[in-house]
Amino acid sequence: MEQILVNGLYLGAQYALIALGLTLIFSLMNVLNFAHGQMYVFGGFVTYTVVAQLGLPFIVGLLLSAVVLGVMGALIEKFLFRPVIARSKREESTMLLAAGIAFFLDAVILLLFGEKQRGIPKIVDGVFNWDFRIVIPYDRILIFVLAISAIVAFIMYMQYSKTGRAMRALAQDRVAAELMGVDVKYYSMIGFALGAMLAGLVGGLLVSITGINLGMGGPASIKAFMMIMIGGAGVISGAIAGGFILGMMESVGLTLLAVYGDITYLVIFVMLMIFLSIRPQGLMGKPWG
Amino acid sequence: MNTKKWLLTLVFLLIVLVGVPWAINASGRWDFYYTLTSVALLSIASAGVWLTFYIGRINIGQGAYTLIGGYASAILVTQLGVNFWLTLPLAGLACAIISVFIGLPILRLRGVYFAMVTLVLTEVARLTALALPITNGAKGIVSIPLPAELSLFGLTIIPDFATLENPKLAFYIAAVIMMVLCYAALYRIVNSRLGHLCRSLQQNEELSASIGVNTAYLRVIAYSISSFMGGVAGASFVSISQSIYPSTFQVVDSVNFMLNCFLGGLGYVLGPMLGTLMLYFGWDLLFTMGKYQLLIYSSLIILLIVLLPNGILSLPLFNKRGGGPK
Amino acid sequence: MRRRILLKSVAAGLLSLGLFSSAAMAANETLKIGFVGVTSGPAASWGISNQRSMETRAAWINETGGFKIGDKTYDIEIVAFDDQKDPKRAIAGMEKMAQEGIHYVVGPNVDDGAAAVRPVAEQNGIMYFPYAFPQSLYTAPASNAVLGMVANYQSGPAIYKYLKAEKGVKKVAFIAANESDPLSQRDGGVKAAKDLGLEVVSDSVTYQVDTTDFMPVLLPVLRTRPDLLVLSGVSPANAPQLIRSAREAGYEGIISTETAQDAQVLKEGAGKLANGFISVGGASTPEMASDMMREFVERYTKMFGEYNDESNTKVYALEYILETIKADPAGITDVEVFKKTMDTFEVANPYMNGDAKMKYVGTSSFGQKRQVAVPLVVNVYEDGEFKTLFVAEVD
Amino acid sequence: MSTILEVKNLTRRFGGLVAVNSVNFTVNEGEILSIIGPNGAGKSTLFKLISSFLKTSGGEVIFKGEKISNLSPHVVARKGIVRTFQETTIFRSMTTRENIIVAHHLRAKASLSGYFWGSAKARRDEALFADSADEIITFLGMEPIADELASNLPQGNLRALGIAIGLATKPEILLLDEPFAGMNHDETMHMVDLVRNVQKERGVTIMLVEHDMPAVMKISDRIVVINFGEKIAEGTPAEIRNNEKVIEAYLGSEDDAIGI
Repeated sequence: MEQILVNGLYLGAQYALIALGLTLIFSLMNVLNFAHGQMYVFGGFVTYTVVAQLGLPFIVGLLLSAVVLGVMGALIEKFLFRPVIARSKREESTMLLAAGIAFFLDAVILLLFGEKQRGIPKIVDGVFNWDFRIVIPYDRILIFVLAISAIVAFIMYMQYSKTGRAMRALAQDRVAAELMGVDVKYYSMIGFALGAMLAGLVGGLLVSITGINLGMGGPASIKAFMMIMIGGAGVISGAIAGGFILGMMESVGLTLLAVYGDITYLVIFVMLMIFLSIRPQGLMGKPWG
Repeated sequence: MNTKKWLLTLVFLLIVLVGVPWAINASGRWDFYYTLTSVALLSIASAGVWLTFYIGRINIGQGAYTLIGGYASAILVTQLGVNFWLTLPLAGLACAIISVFIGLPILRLRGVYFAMVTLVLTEVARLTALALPITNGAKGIVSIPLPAELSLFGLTIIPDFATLENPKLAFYIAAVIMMVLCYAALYRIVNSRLGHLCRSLQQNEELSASIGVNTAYLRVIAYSISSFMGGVAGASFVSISQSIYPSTFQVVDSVNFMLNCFLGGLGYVLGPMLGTLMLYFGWDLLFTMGKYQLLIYSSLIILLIVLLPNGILSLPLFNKRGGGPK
Repeated sequence: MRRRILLKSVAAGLLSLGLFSSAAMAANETLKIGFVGVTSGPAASWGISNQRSMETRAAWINETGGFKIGDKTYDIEIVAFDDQKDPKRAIAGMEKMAQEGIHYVVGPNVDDGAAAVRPVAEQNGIMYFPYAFPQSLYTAPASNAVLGMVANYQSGPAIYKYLKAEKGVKKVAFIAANESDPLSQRDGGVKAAKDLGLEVVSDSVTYQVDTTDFMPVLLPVLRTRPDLLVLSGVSPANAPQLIRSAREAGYEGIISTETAQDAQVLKEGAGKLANGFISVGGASTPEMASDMMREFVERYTKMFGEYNDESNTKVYALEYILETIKADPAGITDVEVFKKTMDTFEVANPYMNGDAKMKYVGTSSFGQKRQVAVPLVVNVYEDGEFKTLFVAEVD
Repeated sequence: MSTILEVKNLTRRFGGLVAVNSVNFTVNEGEILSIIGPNGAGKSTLFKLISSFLKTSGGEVIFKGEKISNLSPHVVARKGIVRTFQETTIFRSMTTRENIIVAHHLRAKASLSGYFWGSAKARRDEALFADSADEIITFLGMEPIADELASNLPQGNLRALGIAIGLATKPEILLLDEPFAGMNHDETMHMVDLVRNVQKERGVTIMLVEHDMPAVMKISDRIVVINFGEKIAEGTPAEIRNNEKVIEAYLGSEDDAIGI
């Protein structure tokens, strides 16, 4: 049982970090970023290149992933999303743009980094083993701690910095924020960059544990969508909760339902659909986003 | 419809039923038959997605219904020996009925919430197909016979495809006819009072209810029509590939159906048809680009959406006569 | 509806563009061989290693003056189509091949695609070499598909038998992704293990291919304390993660799979933890590789930057196609001749040391010769490279 | 004059908060009844309860002797109680005429499939709706904007369009939610005339929620005053003007932009 909880927590931390970036972008611009998973994969490959190919320390790779993705996010917002949002009649049109960007990143990743699964050497060797009740490798503990610190840092930033406050105002009510003198364009761009940066950071963190390959992007986006749906779209606490809940659901579900074999995920997904039908706004969301 | 529209429809029919086969014959590009058949069938499924857009719902779950339709037809043909042509409406009907049960709870959701639930729905359909015995699980259903003869009172209406010299052409003709019927129905829906009602849902559900529209009922109706189209398209595909697997239609397909609608234009009945043609045919034509295929393809999509965020049909070229969306 | 007319003229324009864009200039005549498979998305690795080994070999042949069939010499051109692992696209790809006048195609890489292209291939007289295992593809009345590798229901029993005899394995557990190919392979593996009298302690656990943490997936399996953990149909992307998680969770038994893997990927993804991992490979282990195989690896590496060990099994299909046509040049356009040649075809295997032969097999599995005889080389991973564990033949 | 609508002990709680607390009053056929009260008094909630957009926590609404509370909104509309909205809610991407035509839904005789196939009934419906829409457009003087997209209309026209949509349903009771909000004096007076016309010439009973006191005093036959979810007064405009409780309620509230 302890093992299941530990697994759930570890999974939850990485999920929550992915969901945070997605929900930030959604809350600021009402854009469902289909390319989020690809950004995460891109971040992973940046860290891989820095660490495995250039032989630099892990932390350098991690920072570089964050920076590269941050810049990429800012550019994507400024040159692609902004003009489209300004001119489209229905805001869902951004979904096509996001999907196009996802395809594009897939192609770029394939050409730049190749088709193979990649990974970097273990950062820390060894396994923590408490009498076989809890077995967890040290590197996972490290990644878990890093992920939690990133989440805490993000919350602090949103709560106490000027930029963070402006972005929260923007997320609450775009029009009101504009009237209050918040530079909507500027903070949308910063927000998108921050969201992309988080995606890059997760990619960098996870490349040391699970490795990375070009196919992980699409499914990662879909999983992240599910998390923010569980928690409530556009709500930061919701994304964190959603991440941990999905992590726990998988951990517990996989253990309990293992005997039923092939239907484990079917059950998880059906439960999710039923949950959302009963509580459409998720755990903490505002109704109708 | 006025005379001019009838005439244009006639011209369109002549082009797709006579002109295209002639052009293919003349150029020798026989492979385009399959490509165009696919476009026709996929645009039927996309038309369904478009209809759900029309009532204000983003539907990323059409892949589930194409899969269900495909399996329904495959099971009826292989296990009960039903004529394929009869399984087409039956597959559509099966999807429509299932969609009522799924739609009743989930159609209460809006915006991205509905979109996400439908996205999960596609995966649920795939996993269900993997788990059920009747779908033959992971091994799929293979060696499905070609469409058999359909006759009424001894009169052959559709010949047995297995005896045809060129089943490609036959599939093409069948697909195009289905597509035309589907879009005729869609056109009729949009340009009758039904279309007004759907648009009233899209624009303001509360007001719609307060003027007495049974919004829940109308939503379910629209959704089941949409699913019917998905089912028919899925069943037709299976008759071409003569096999179906849980992965025959997946999340990617659901997303593509949605993208087809966006690309063509959400405000135009023919939007999904044009979108499907561009996206599917585009990929096919770019096949000579080798490893840069996906790069060029995605760049073109991005370029298109940045230049024409309201779809290709929003080009002034297509709207000379003014009059807004038709 | 005027827009349709415009549309058609645009389409017609594009059409004519497509017509003129594929002209190759060469002194020799060109023989086109097709490839339809997945070279983008999650499973890209399968198709890309496939396509690249074909391209490497083709470039090599062309560089050395071409391939002689009958009294003519041909340059080999590989025409590749990315089906995105979508059976609908695979059909389109096969149509493209027919359009290009191609009669021999390698691929598709997965079950659903291979089943979907069958009608097109048969209508257009195309022989195709899928990497998919469903027996219905190769058993009469189907006759145009040739299995391009060793099937899991052939390699599985061999591996289990070996491990049972040599390592005293008694209890086996299976784990598979919840997709068609892996699940079918799992079912085949379970049957084979039971036939051998092994105890199957777990065969119901599945995972999503996008899983990022395999700990929760593996725990229920490991709790059954198997001596052998079989990763059925595991993709190269998932294999290192599964191995690593299993080892870190304290599992000490043997881990094996019946699919081909890449040593570099295992090294990066699991490091030392992958030592002892058993997989099926081709003929590039140092003990077996001929000079030609070594040169192939060298050329591949030079052309694409990095070799992929998955190509060890994928180098064969093109070689088989060309050699079989050579045996009866009429086969170049007539697949019926090709099929007849297959029954008696036999030449030396250039990629392996010793007296291994290239010939068609499969009579016992399919009732007809519809499989290439590649050596069943079972490898074990040891510190960054594969070592040959044993070699078997499939009949 | 007979009673057309009766509100009995109507109550609605949101969590611990009681938004409407055991409110009783009746509406007579053909009158204009205004509901007033300080901000947050529960007026809009009351409207939503009557039109069934909210479920009640207690009490009931009786229309012509039949209980209608807690039915679906469209069923209530079908019975003849139609609500326009506080926000200027209309179908934004339709023209004025299309808005009005759609709103005829309650009078549709043909079935959905009838509309699809263009049955005789459907064609009769469509012709009828078009005529009726023209009539309403003339009645409200909206000819110049008949074919304008609603999203391009100025505020004042949108309110009129809201009423036009209401009229198209041929309601017995029309609930108007703040019909004068955000209008200047001239516009308000024009609107008052318009609403009066609707009542007189079409015989529609009208209930309205409004802040603009001069307009309310001018237009209403009777007034119900709500404060903190409870009814504190009921009577003719003259009676309300002199009611101690009412004056107290309004003076005690922050929002004193009232014209008593």
